Amino acid sequence: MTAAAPPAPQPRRRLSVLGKALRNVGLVLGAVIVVAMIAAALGAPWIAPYDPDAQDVLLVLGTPDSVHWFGTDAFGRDVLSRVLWGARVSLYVGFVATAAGVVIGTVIGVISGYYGGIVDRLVVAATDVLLSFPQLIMGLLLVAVLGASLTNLIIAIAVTAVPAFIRMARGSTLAMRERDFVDACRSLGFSDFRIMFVHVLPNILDELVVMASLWLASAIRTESTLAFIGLSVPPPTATWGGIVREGFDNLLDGPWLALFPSLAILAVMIGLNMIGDGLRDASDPRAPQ
Amino acid sequence: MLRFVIKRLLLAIPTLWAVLTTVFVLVRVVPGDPTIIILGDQASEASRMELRQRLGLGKSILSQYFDFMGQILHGDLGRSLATNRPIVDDVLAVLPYTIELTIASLIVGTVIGIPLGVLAAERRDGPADWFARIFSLAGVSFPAFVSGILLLMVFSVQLRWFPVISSANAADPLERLRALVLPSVNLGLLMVAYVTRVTRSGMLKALGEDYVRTARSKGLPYRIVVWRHAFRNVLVPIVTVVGLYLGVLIGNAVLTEIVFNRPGIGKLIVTALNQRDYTLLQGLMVVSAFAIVVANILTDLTYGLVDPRVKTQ
Amino acid sequence: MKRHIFATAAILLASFATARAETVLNIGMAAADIGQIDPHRATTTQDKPVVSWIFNGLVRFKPGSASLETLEPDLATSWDKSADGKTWIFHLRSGVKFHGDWGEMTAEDVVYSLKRAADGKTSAFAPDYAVVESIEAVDPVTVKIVLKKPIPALLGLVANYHGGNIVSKKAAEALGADFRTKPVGTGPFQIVEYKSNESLTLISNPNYFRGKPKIDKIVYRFIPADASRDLAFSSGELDIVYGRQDQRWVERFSKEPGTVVEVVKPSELATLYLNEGMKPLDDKRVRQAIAYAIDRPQIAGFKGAATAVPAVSVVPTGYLGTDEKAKLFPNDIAKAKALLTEAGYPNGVAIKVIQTSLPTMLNSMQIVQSQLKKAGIDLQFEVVDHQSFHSQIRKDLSGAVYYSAARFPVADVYLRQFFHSDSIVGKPTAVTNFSHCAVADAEIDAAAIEGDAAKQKELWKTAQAKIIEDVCAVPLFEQLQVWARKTTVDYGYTFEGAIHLGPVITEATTKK
Amino acid sequence: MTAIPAPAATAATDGPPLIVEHLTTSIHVGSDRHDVVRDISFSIGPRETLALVGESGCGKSMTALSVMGLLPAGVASVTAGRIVVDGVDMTAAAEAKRESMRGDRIGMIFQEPMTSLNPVLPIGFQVGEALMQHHGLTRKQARARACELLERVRVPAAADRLDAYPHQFSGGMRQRVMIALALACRPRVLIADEPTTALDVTIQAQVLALLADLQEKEGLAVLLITHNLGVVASVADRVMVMYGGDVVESAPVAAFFARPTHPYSSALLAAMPRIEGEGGLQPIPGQVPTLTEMPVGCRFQSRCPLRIDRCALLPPLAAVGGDPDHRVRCWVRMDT
Repeated sequence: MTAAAPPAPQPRRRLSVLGKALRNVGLVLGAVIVVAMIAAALGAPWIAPYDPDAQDVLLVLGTPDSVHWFGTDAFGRDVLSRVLWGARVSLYVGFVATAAGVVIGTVIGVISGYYGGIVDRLVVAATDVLLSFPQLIMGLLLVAVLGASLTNLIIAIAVTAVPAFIRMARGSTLAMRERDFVDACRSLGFSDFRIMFVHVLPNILDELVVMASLWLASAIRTESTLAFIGLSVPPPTATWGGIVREGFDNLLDGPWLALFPSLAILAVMIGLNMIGDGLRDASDPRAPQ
Repeated sequence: MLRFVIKRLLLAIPTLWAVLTTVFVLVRVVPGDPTIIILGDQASEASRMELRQRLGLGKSILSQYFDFMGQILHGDLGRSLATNRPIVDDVLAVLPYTIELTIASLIVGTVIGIPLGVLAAERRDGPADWFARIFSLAGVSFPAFVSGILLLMVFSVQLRWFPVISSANAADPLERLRALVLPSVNLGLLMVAYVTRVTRSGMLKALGEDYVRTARSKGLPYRIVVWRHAFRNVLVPIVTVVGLYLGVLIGNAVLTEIVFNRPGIGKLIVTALNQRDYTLLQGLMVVSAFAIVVANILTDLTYGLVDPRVKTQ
Repeated sequence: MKRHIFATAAILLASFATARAETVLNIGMAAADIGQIDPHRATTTQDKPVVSWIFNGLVRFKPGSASLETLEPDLATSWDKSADGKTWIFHLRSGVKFHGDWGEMTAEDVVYSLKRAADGKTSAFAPDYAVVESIEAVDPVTVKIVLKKPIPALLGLVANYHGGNIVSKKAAEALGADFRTKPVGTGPFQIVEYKSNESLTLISNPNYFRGKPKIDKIVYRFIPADASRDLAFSSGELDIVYGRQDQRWVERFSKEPGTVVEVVKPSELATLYLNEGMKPLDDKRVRQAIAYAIDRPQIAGFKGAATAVPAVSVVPTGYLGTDEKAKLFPNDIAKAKALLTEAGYPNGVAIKVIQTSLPTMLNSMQIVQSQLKKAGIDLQFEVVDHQSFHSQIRKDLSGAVYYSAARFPVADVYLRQFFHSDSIVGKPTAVTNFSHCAVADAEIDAAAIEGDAAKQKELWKTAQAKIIEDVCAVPLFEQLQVWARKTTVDYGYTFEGAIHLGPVITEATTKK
Repeated sequence: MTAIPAPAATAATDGPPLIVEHLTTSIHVGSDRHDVVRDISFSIGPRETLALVGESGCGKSMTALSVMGLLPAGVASVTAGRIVVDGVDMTAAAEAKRESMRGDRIGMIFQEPMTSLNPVLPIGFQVGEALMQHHGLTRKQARARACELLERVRVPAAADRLDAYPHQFSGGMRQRVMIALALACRPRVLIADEPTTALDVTIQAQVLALLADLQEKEGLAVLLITHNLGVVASVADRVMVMYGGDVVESAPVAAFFARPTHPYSSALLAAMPRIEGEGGLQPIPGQVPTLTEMPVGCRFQSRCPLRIDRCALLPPLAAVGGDPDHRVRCWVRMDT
């Protein structure tokens, strides 16, 4: 990796990355977890044993048993069903907000790092401003201004993610720009666009994936945090963050309420991190087989 | 070095200005005003209107903005709309709590995160690696208010080791330290995942470096090779993460502050926002943005300490 | 290093020694911060108990009660009323000292305080005093109040509640805006320190006219997170705690050893106000459908029988003038659906509701949402933070408003603020009439000046019936106040009611 | 000035400082085992230099790491044979014992002076570190000794540069520092893995001269690993050519250059640029097979112009030309 990688052998390298990836146990396991979660989310209408919004005054805060595996909440609603339905919203929020943050942040970061000059300085200044806000406070303010809805929540979380990705992508691009192969690409007459997104981007992709996985969990967590100190998706829509938040009110009477959605977040997090690590390992030529 | 610090502070002025302006605009776009807080919910519309005028909220946004900026330029953060107390007093009252919590959490985060990361790297793909990685993720997966209550239930109510109310005996230094333990663990856990992760990948890289082989060829015990030779080279990315986290912690401390009943900038910001105490909110944002700028400068200075290749003038 | 240890040990010993000498009462409150402790502005739950420790009125609610019938002498030792009921003379206790160096309480302070309470610029309760013609000091220990018309509950206006609290004229004038956080009264406790978002510390008033309190210090802590407040109480760091208005909370703490849970009046009435100015709620049949769709006992069931009861009328139970047997709509989904169909909405209606994110209110509204859904009425929440909620419902932006309140225990106040057309949101005189309700103006106004108690009651009853029939609002349930204390704490009275929404800490209160 | 450690010459044994017998080193992939070094034996006496030659991937670096005991844990290990350093059987010794030998009795210098020094530690410390470890010197003593060592490897103004960091040195200077570091404890054996490959030609000569000088003074046994036959010709006493983990030819240096016998050796020499260079370069056709594709028998057979059927059986390392010191592993070329 210390030697300059010429542009030509790129496709071959990526092929071998795929090959290695398939042999990586962690990566496969991670993918299984995440796919299972997504499947559960998509299949919620069929899998969920009860209507997630159906209240029952006789079942308030029921302990987990064979009928309600995850117990019931303060309104007598089935927690398992709510966690399943909540996966739809939470994973959606998590994925879309993170994806938006990653895409916007990376594009701006790569362009800024690649061209430098006035564009770069403006981007750096704007990033500094955004990063000078405590992240949570920024989210809180944005949701308060925009109103509490799914879309606005995604916007608020994405906005907090963008500067971090700008900084990372810009830093990596700056480092890549110094490498010989970018010069080589230029001398071959490749367009800037092609160099940036076909040659530079793949080289920072593994780092991006790992960071994105951490951000995704943080996005889901932010949703519950915002619900705790401010606003979130309006009820009765079930979200993991919302269930955790409601669980907090009843933590001493029914700890399972907060526990199960938290474990769901943990599972997604573990899955994504395994994928991230796996991809990184697979693209790391030094990694032992 | 002093010149470097001064230069950085001057460079931060436009950033602070932009932060302030953004806050100023955002809080005035949010519906609601402080009159309900001040007058109560039985007040008539007329008396609320009258109060709005008196607080200067009836003026045009632009003139409010210039008033505010003028005040800031004179180094005056103004008075709280809700309590009429000087904002500087409120800030100074909570700042020590915020600083001590931030530092303690950084210590917890690194003291847990770094050994976990090193262990994970040494035992790559072994059970220890898996444990370290999953354990570190638990910290980011559980919202701070849930983990905080769990800590309180076990260590404060069952074991009675630490107080539930952090700020109860603030005058006594030992008690204060005791009260700091759980909150800093709770907040520090948030950082563990990132520190572990950066340490692990840094160590994996470092352990494969030629200089580690050189160190081993000298016949140094493995511990020394790992900590003196490999780990020293991972300090730069760790410092980066820790520096970035200084800012994150200031904002995210609010949940910990609420659950553990600690005063702090984060909690004050949320209250100010909830009460629409515009002046207090603006003042606090100045303080927290400034704190982040200082944190960044500290980070850069630390680079110079941990890596001889970085020059700080 | 060694010297450090000694120094620390010395500090520890010193603090231990002082801790033993002092009786400190730690009270935990469910709020992020104090609202206002200026007694003429204090309206939130967290403010009122504190005000009751700092201030006195001319008369006072007997500690531990919430009923007007228990009013007893406080700063006034006796009073006379003229035959027409318009002129009242109060004879003041002499030698009563304000906190600190603010001197002796005189008739001048009483006049200043009541005028301050009657002024909209300085008071949240000015409308209550609209009936007052004049207040004057006859001599330093005598105050004369002349009314425009006789009212049955004048003593309530000079009680240690809301506007009736007596402040130091000198202090209020000298401190100006700072009086908000450093109020000066004559009560058993005085404020020494306020830490925003954290605590309020009060120490005993050694010159208190009923005797020096047995409690030396009160630390009133703001602990908004329910779970951490509960844990602080369980761990013994709090002596008294504001309880969750929740069945399970009461049950859990009742079982905890060394703990007494007290569920007390007054109750706050939770009501769903329906905005008659907005489609489709302008159609009375739709409003009736909503009333039929609501299952009051079920809501109270969710909240738990220990702390909540179904509402009886649009005015809370136990107030002077409440119709305890008002004819409310029964739960009848079929009828609700039929009414909707009749109104031209066979497929149901959707109503935009601005809703606060405050968990207790949001939770109650979720039950309502779920009940109405069964009748095809879709409450679409637009959840906003609490201040936005207050602002937007006062701008007439919400189709239905969930609001929970306790007021001065006379029907007039509740009826006037929530159902009189003067109070309709948007008007300069607006208070909290979110419904645009105007059907009972005549009765409310007539009752206010009616001298005959029986006739007055009848007028209030008619007003309530009209409001219910027009479905300006659907009363839901009444929520009692819940407090818990360690058995080591003895209030010095039986805690059955709390007009101040919390326990009054008096000179007789003790802690073992 | 400081306590200079006992010179290696007083060591316990009089035999060759380094003896390797039937060394086999394998890489483990899952349950599979692939030999990357197969049954090689040699010994090096004091002041003797043995050059291991071959293309990258031939096993020469693996041999060096095996001798040092620095094979990547869990990936590769010595599976057969014996390594004796200064009378101590390294393969039988516990890790602690091996650790105490490394850097003390046996030192190593690496190919990349740019990356082989720790960028965040001062030079003086890195050079003296082994002395603190093995001889219990204090930091101050080690520093003084490091200064002497740096002077010895002719780092100019050594005393002033003890606190400098590697990035403040040029490549040649760094390699001198590496030599000082490896020789700090006066070892009896030095392994030099491509010590000059990364350096400019003029610097190369200087460094080789320095090494030769130190070898003479210290009585070092040197195992030189290189693919540069020019270097071999100038400094080595004996040559071993490796291919695919096997030694294919072993000879005194003069004999080797006079009569390269194994077809692979001939090819290597043909591929070497010469000053007179009229013949042009003859690249070796084909590529070294990967571990999993190694042919049974002679491993060079897939690229060998002389391949015969018998090559499917592994030839022994047998004498050639009647010279017992010149041996070759080839059915075609060996004496019959």
